[in-house]
Amino acid sequence: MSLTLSLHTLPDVPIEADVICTDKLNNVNEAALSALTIFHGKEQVMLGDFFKVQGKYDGEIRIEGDLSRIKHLGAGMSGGRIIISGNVGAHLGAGMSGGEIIVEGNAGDWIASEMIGGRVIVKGNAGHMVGGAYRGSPVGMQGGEIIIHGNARNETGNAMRHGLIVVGGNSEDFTGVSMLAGTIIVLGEMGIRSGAGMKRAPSFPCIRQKCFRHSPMLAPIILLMCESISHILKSTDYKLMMHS
Amino acid sequence: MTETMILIPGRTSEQGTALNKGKLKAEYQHETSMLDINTEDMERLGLQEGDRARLSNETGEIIVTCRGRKPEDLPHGVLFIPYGPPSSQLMAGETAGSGMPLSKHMEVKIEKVDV
Amino acid sequence: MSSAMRIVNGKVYDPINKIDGETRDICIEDGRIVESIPDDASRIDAQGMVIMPGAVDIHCHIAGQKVNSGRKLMPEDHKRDPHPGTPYTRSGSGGILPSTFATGYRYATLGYTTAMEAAIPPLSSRHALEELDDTPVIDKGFYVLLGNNIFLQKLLKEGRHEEFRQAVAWWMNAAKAYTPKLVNPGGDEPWKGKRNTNVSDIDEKSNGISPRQIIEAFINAVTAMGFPTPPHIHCNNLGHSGNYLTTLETMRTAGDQRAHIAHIQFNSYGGEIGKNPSSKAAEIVEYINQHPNITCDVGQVMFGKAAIMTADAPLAYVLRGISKNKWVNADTECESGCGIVPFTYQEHVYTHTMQWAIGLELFLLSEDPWRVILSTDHPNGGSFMNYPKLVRLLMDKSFRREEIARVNQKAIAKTALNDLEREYTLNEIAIITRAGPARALGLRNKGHLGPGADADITIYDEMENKEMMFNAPRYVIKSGVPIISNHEFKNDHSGRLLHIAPEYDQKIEETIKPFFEDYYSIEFDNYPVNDSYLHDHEVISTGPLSS
Amino acid sequence: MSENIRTVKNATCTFCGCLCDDMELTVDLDEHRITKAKNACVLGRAWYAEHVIEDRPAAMIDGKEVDFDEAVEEAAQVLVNAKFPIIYGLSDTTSEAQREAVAIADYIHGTIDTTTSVCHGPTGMAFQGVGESTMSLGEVKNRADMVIFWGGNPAVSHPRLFTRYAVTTKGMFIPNGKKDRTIVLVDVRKTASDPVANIQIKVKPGKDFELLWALRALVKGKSIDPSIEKITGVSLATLEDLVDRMKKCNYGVIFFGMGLTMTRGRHFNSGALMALGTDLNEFTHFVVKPARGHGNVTGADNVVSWQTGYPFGVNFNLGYPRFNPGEFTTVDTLSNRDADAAMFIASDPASNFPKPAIEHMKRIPVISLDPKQTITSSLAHVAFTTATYGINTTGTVYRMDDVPITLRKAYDSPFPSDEEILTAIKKRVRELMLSKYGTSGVRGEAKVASLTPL
Repeated sequence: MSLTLSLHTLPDVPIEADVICTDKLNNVNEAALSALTIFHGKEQVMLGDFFKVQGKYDGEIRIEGDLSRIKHLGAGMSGGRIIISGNVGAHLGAGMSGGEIIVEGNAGDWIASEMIGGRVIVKGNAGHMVGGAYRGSPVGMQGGEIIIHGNARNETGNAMRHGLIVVGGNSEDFTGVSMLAGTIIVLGEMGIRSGAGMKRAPSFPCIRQKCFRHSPMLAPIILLMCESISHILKSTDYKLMMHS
Repeated sequence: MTETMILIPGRTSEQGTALNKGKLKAEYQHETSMLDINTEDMERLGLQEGDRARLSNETGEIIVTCRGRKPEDLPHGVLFIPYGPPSSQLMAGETAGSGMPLSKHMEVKIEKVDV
Repeated sequence: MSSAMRIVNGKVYDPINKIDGETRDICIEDGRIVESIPDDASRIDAQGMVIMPGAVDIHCHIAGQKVNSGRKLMPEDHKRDPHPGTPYTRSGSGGILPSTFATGYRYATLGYTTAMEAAIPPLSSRHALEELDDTPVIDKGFYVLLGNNIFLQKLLKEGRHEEFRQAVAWWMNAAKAYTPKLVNPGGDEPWKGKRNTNVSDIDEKSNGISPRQIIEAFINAVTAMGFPTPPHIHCNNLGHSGNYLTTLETMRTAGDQRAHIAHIQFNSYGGEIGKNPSSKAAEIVEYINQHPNITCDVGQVMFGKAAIMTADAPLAYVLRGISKNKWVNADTECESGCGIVPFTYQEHVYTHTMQWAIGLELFLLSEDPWRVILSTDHPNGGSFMNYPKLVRLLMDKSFRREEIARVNQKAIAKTALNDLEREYTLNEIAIITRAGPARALGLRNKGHLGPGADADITIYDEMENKEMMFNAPRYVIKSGVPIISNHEFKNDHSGRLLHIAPEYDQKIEETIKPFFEDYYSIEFDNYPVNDSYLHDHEVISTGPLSS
Repeated sequence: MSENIRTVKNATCTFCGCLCDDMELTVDLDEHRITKAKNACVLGRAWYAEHVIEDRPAAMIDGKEVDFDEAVEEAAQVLVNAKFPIIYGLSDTTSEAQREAVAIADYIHGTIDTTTSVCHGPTGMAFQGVGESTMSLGEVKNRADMVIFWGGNPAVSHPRLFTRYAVTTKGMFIPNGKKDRTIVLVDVRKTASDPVANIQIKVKPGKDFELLWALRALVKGKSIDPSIEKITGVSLATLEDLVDRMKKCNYGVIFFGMGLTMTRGRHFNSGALMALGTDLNEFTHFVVKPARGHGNVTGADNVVSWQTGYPFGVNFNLGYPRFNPGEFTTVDTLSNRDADAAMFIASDPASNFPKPAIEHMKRIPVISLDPKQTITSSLAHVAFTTATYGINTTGTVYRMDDVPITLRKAYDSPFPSDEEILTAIKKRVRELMLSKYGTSGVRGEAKVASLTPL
């Protein structure tokens, strides 16, 4: 039986639970799992204070309940699988290097930010900064895959260097902003200023038509719906960087 | 008649000096519920100087008093209001991961209020 | 602090008092070292441990507007290195530019109890003082940037040397500073006013005055007024190949008067400008060895993260062109420039290895450790947190050899580093980190453990691995207060400000004021810093008697 | 008017970020009023003229007057017992008070944020991406032969910016003042600042980003399609002329306002402008400067940065500072209903925050410190009336260009200063935290070494 965590008490304030991470739960029994420390705001509490813990980790964690105020789930994980039945909060899978996270509902902001490897699948919508860089950092996602079935919001793939982001629905402003390389595919509409500040793009992506090109490593390719910024980007061959 | 326009709250000297007297005073409250609007837009909306208008969006709605501005001073479709509690009522809490609400660029519906 | 304490059984290294590893008792009372105290006083048993005076950093960038601008610039660096609080200490952020609290506590964890911020424009000295007040444990002071001060240059151009001297003294008081700092003297005007250019020679006049004239005038004035330490000079052409000639000329300009050359490693390069540097460490050291009036700190480069942070704005712009990193330039009216670029020194890069090797050559060729002082020009050559590793590089030949094997061999081949067998002794380390900088700074109560000295004491477990040893003192005592006991913080302490207050003729204000009213953007009366910013402080005496 | 008159020279007006320090105040010590403020602008005159000692209790709990100590105790209890307490405001107070406020946030493991997050917070974020070339205001006075104002209306927000620092003032290399300068104004509408400019550029609302990138491209020598006029409302010829002037000037300056930071694009707008300033340094000396607002908001940035390493939006939940705008910034912690207690210092978010944030303020215990009754103080659980900085207190403030100035007091207030109140709260929260968790109690990260009590 895989490990199941069911939220039994709704938090008053956000919970930070980067301890719910596949790498940290091997060979831990139910009692010890329940006693793991998580942060309820500034208060240190035990996992068992909010979650009913059942089973033992065997490579898969199932998490149930409305997790929209639970942050940092699976952050930094390097393998295994987390399956989240409902909605989930910010920083899901941030900095992860391997494994898989599947979210049946919606996800918050900064999911898989600065991700290195692995896969995140969100069946609902995702928030801002999907796979993005934290402020001040010149590099966002460096590898792995993020698949959003629904919509994503601003700054999807901010400063992305490698990997794949697919958005089944729409994305909002500044998709692929300051991108270095990697692939972003948006099947729906994009907001304004997509691809602003991209570096190293060999040619101007298709405008006014949907295209699907996958060119990992070599160059950032993003599906652009025509926007005013396109003109400027075209005329400058994308060579203008945010930095220089 | 209802139209969607862009509302830009900003500072004015009157708002700046009035807030020294106190934000609960009539002068500040009056100044922060004055709406600058292009006179041609006013005409189209059937608004006269000093008329009351309703501004609304998904977040809230407010009633303001219209002040005409020449079209060369304020572009079509752009509304200006001094910062204050009324403009807050139309501001959404979303900051898109920045901490900053879109406080100077709000899409609002404007319509005349018949008194 | 009236508590008395006796430290027994430790090996004492106190070069000023010529104690080299003897086992002695150290007695503390009222924050000072004393001859003796009653037997029933509390004791620290330092069996198997090494006792040294608290270390003194003669040159670092830890406070003020430019450091804070760098802090704001690099959240990604802070994020990697949080500094949690304890019930006794505040929290903060680490990284290459730690927050003020983290700076003070981290210096303490290395056994440092005094540090001097090296470059503050007078206009923002209040800011530096506020930050230093929030920098715990250590005593601290700052050098004030006067080398590009337009008013002072005006006096020099007009030959008004007596007024110049009065004005320098006035400025030291106005800023609550420790000594004047000259950074790329004469270089601000071409940078700000002539499309980002620079002076390239010590005798090149810009705006009617040459760097040499400025340097000479400051050395003369400071010598005449008997400041505890001479002007600290960041030479022209810093960082550029071929600059060792400028450095030699700068030192010659001092004649036989005292001068301190800051982070001299960055000014010991041969080769042609714009091309790869070669090492001229031997030439530089030879001059220093023969001229006892010169002191310097090395400004060792350490591989890894650094931040270029300097009042030498044109230099930062050049480095920004190389690193392509985010860049800050900040001009201060009538006084200074400033440039900031996050930087990383990498082993495989020829120039970075050359810089690293030149620093080590300077240390290893130096015949007088009292005058070649340990620094990394934090954060320019790397963080002060690298000091223990640097100590090991100096003390441990085989470790040095391992490290040399990891770096760019083309560069190493062009240096003498492979031939230098010298290993620093603990006594010499105590000199380059304590006694030497204290003496160079004229801090008579620092850098030693004789009666009357400040009870700033570091006690290390004696260990073979000197990096480990210097990384984690078992006890750190500041002004008699045990801050760290058994490696843990047990007390907080605010530390005090060290500054000078030379006398001056008040009439000089009448000369400065009209210029000030025309060209500054704040009021003259609001410019000098008042005493409320001093908090706990100590005025270091000046005047011919103290020299 | 009484006979008991005092004059204060070189006082600093703390109304806006110009922090003009040449005020000559005439103070009626009996009436507790400033009767004249020589050199003040229209905003400064109102700031001084309207300043009265309010007839209010020094401390109130739920609208009822209480002892100062009782209010301090209640405030400390609220902050210590909350799970996600936030502290916000701090732009209209001294850096000494700001230092105490950050200490409180550190001790209670709360969140600290300043009004920066809703004015030039995006500029701070952009700065973290691109850096900036900037200057103190005296450099503008002495050297700037080209001054551009973008997305701001200084005539109204910073009235003396023109006369004291940037336009008409004469300087070392600008002997004739305005005649020696080219002044450019970029805005979406006609404003009171228009008459000062030699060149006025009207950009379509929300198109600053496109205009800035077009300028960056031109500066780099790239060609731009004439359709840029359709997009931004500004002709290519105008842009080319502007770029030519920018490259040829000797010392160029761009001041920018919240027309960039508060509109769609936020940090990318200010980032594009700062990058433009940086780009221009390839050709000549160029600097940029956000025209910061409230008196000491720049000091708030500085203090929070030196104490925590981050400029605003800092959270201590884990026992050390973390920074993430959009998560720990106040509009978010309120609108998302994360905060369960709030202390607002010298600001009035209940009158200018987004509606959802204001609604949450009404659900949680609020502590307010303000010299006047405000909408925020009216809804506060604990309300302190404070002395006004720069009029009733001394202290340090930082001008928009980071230049620190010491305030001069005009006359005494019966109310304590922010610093005094915050110091008292700090002392009490520290005691409460130590008694709640003990000196050996490990809070925050497990990395924290556990300590035994003295």
